[in-house]
Amino acid sequence: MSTVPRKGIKAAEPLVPEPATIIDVIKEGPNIRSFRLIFDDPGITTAFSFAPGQIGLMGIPGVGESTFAISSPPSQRDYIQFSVMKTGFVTSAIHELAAGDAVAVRAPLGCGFPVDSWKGKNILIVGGGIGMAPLRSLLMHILDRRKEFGSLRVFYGARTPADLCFAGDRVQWENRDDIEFIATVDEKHPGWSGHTGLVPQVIAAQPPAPENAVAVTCGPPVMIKYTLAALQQLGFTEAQIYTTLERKMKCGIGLCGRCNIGAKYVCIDGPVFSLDELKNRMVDGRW
Amino acid sequence: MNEFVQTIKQTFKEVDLVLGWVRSPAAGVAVPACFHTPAQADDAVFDSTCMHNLVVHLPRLAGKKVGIVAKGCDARSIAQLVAEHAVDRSRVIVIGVHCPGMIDVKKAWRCFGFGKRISDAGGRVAMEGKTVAREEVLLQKCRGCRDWEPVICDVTAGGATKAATAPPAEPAGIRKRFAAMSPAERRQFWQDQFSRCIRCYACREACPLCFCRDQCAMQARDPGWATAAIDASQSWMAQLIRISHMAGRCSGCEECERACPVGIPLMLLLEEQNAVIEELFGYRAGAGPEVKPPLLTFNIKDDAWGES
Amino acid sequence: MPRETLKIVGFLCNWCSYAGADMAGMARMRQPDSLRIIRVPCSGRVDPLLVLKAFQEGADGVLVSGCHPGDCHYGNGNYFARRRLELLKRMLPVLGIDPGRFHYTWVSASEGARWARLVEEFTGQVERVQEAQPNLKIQSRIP
Amino acid sequence: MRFIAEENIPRLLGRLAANAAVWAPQVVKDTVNTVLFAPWRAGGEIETGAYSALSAKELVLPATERLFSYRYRRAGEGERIGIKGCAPQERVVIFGMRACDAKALAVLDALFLSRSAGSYNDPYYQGRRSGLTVITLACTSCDSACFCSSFEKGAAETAGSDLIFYPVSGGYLAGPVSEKGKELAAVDLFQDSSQEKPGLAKTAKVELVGIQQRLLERFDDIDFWRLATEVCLSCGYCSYACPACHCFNIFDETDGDRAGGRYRCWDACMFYAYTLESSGHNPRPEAAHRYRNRLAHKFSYFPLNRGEILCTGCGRCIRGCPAGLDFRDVIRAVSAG
Repeated sequence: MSTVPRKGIKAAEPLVPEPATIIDVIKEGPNIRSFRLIFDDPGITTAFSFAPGQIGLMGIPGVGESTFAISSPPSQRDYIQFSVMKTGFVTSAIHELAAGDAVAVRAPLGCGFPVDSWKGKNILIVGGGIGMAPLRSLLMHILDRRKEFGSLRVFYGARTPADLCFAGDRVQWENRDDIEFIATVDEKHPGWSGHTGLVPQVIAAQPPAPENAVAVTCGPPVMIKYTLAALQQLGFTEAQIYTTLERKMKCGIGLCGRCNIGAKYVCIDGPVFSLDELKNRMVDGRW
Repeated sequence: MNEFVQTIKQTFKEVDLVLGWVRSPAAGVAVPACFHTPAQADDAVFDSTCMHNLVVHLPRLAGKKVGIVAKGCDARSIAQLVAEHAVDRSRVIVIGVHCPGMIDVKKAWRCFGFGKRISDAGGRVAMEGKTVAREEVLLQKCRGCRDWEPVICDVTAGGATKAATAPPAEPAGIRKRFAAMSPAERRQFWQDQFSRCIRCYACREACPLCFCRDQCAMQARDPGWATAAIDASQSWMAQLIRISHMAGRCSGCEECERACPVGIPLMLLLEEQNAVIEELFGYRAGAGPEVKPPLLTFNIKDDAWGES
Repeated sequence: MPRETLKIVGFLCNWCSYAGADMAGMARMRQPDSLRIIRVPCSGRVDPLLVLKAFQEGADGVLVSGCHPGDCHYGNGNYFARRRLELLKRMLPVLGIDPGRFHYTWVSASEGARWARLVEEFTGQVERVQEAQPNLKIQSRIP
Repeated sequence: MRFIAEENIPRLLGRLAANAAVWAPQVVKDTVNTVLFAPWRAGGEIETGAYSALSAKELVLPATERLFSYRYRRAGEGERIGIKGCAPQERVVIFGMRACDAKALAVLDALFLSRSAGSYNDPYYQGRRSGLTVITLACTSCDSACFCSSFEKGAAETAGSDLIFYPVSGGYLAGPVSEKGKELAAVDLFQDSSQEKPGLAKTAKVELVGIQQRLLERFDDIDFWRLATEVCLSCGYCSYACPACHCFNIFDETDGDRAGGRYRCWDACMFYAYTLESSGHNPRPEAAHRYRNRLAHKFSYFPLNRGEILCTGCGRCIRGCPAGLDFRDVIRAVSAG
């Protein structure tokens, strides 16, 4: 996916991050928080441009850095947002941070969604849990340019209602009539009146047509596996399905070696891939 | 067909695979191999270049029934693993061999002349048209070997006679120099040694008792005993993790030192530790499959050391 | 090296030795201030690697103290500690660390005076070793 | 061609040492002929006959190096981070690299100094590489682990070298490859010579035609990889000894409470921890997965992405493998059947 130019990261010193400051922390769920930040150098915040789906490395010097999808849309010029699930060493330290705290960021990296090539098409977005982060950026970007696309349908699943992120945004999405937003949780839950069931089942119950459509999915590996199967069953071709992946990364610039899937590097060739490019290699999760 | 190959073939009645050696055409010496069928075992060899301790593969073959060709010292590693419940005795058939004493192949190659066929007969080792006394190129552990007879063994597959074992050597070379060093000199010695360490973890991976492997604390970020830096200070600390976890477990097979690509004399640390443990607790790791490792237990009468 | 700049790390068990040190402090007994105390639940918690890590990070001496044998709060933690620490003590010379830099002992909650004396003695001992071998730390050489 | 007498080598290196650090292969004290590249000092013995256990890639990719320093400073209520990058500017002359090792530098250049779109230039590598002068020693003999003849030019490879010394009676013929090399060979310790170049080593060959495709075809046959690598111990020696392997890890260290640096150090794809994610998921959980990636990276992915094979046939991974696993046997097995 070399459709999106890379801007913002220091070309001369790509491994050196820019100091930034957290301006807001939003608690999204039991172990997910969104961090809004601005660069300490105001010139960078102003010039910062990226495509939905691009990633960044946010870290705390002295602890380390990790890769996250940018979850704010390109039109958001006041800050950039990363949504972080607490899983390991670095993310646990990040979760301790509050507004006013300092971080260091290398972004944007990788290639985003080729949104321009989707003009006029029906868009299907399928997210699961924290996998909604890059899709939030994409969805809000599409909503910014809503007229350029056909129908827009979003499936968003999580284990429990509490695990569904972006509560504030969801209310807006659900209330718009130019988007069909379907949230689902795995099992019935007190106080939950929405859909229940796994994402692939919910898709199968309201099957989207593959004609003139693209499908984008991001979520836990097991959800992706069954969602891909469900989409292919409906007639979506490999070239019509996009996904955005996450691998362990260190450098983010295609040098350190660990994030490759075959000859493709998730950090520079991805994280957005069409299924076509991966030749289904991602399905067993081992490469 | 020789008796050794025949013995291996017979064990296939009971096992899924057999760990042994074949001769590498490129290296000219024996290299480890897995035999999955009796026919593959036709290539099996046993000679004085079978220095590898094949026991390293046992813990990762859990679930399979494995035959393993074991020298006396290798058998001690098996016994220790069994004592620690890391290997299920009932799924291992130990094919014991009587070891003639192994040649330190690196020494023999003298670093160039890789692949020169080494011949070993009549107490002389020949290579490169030169002949040396066997004792000169034996592995350190083979001098004064106490383990000619495998401590744990199901089938015997021949090998050398006991008379071939070389007598213990007076400490020579680096061991002699090290013994005479002051603490300050030793500190400098380890500074120099560990400044060469590249943290390839060949020491750990070649060690039959280091069965944590993938989860090893030497590489863990949390707890952070050592950072990832490839640097004398961190490498020193990382190696001490291994040495300390080897306390009362190391059977002295010397595989870590043999595997080390930059020639760090790790056995200086382990030999000393093993000696201290033998002195304090009268224990040699791998003495048998049913002993209690000394650091996993205690004795209220241990106070004879007069610590305070 | 002046005594004030010495860095000695003490691993003290919560139940006996820490209380003993506390007693010495409350009784205002004079002790060298080079000792940095780390309270641990039991001397059995003291992995020998903690001692080595302290040396790696630049400690000049390490002292470990627990309950007297037979008095362990947990029954037998110090018996395990005794085996490990004795082994460690005997391994230090091989590493090029003068064994005088390390001491393990047992101090009860009522032995405040003994604790003060012990710290004084150990500090003096580390001081003497330090003069003979000032350069203990393995040096880092990252470019 | 220029000629330099054997006895003038120390003089040459001595002169070079005035303006640069000089590195040469040397026997490590207290070892059984372990040879490593190391800083050379006047009077130091140089070992040109033996094979070094490690390549000299640390001159361009140090085992550990600082990427930047950071310091937190107080700013109003909170803290701000100050970051200072590093720019290595060393001048090093290396004597006694072999053609395979020098070629590996050219291969690494294709990655770290890439100008192609979508690639990043590595300033640390560049800083070190531009200050490096390579005096290569041509091989007139080889051992059975060498396999550089499997590649186009074999022992006659000149890529990556600045000046190549060909051993002849009494000294070396010197063939400059680059401008740096020409300048070097112009000094008065050399004289013109019409001597013939010696015959160069012809090593064992491993067939590489079609390997790029075969690797992809073999990719999903994990049982094949399990069998081919069953004696592999999954240590990092082959990667660390390899002149072309370049993968790295990044980690932070604190000097004090609020200052420190970010570093990178060698890492090896044979380690379990290399791809282990914090969730516990590991895309390459077995040695077989990792070995497959290592081989495919060298002979398929890197050639596809960067146009160079990530192997130059130095044979270190064969000579030093603690498990006696011959890399070439695995390549042959991939190609076969």
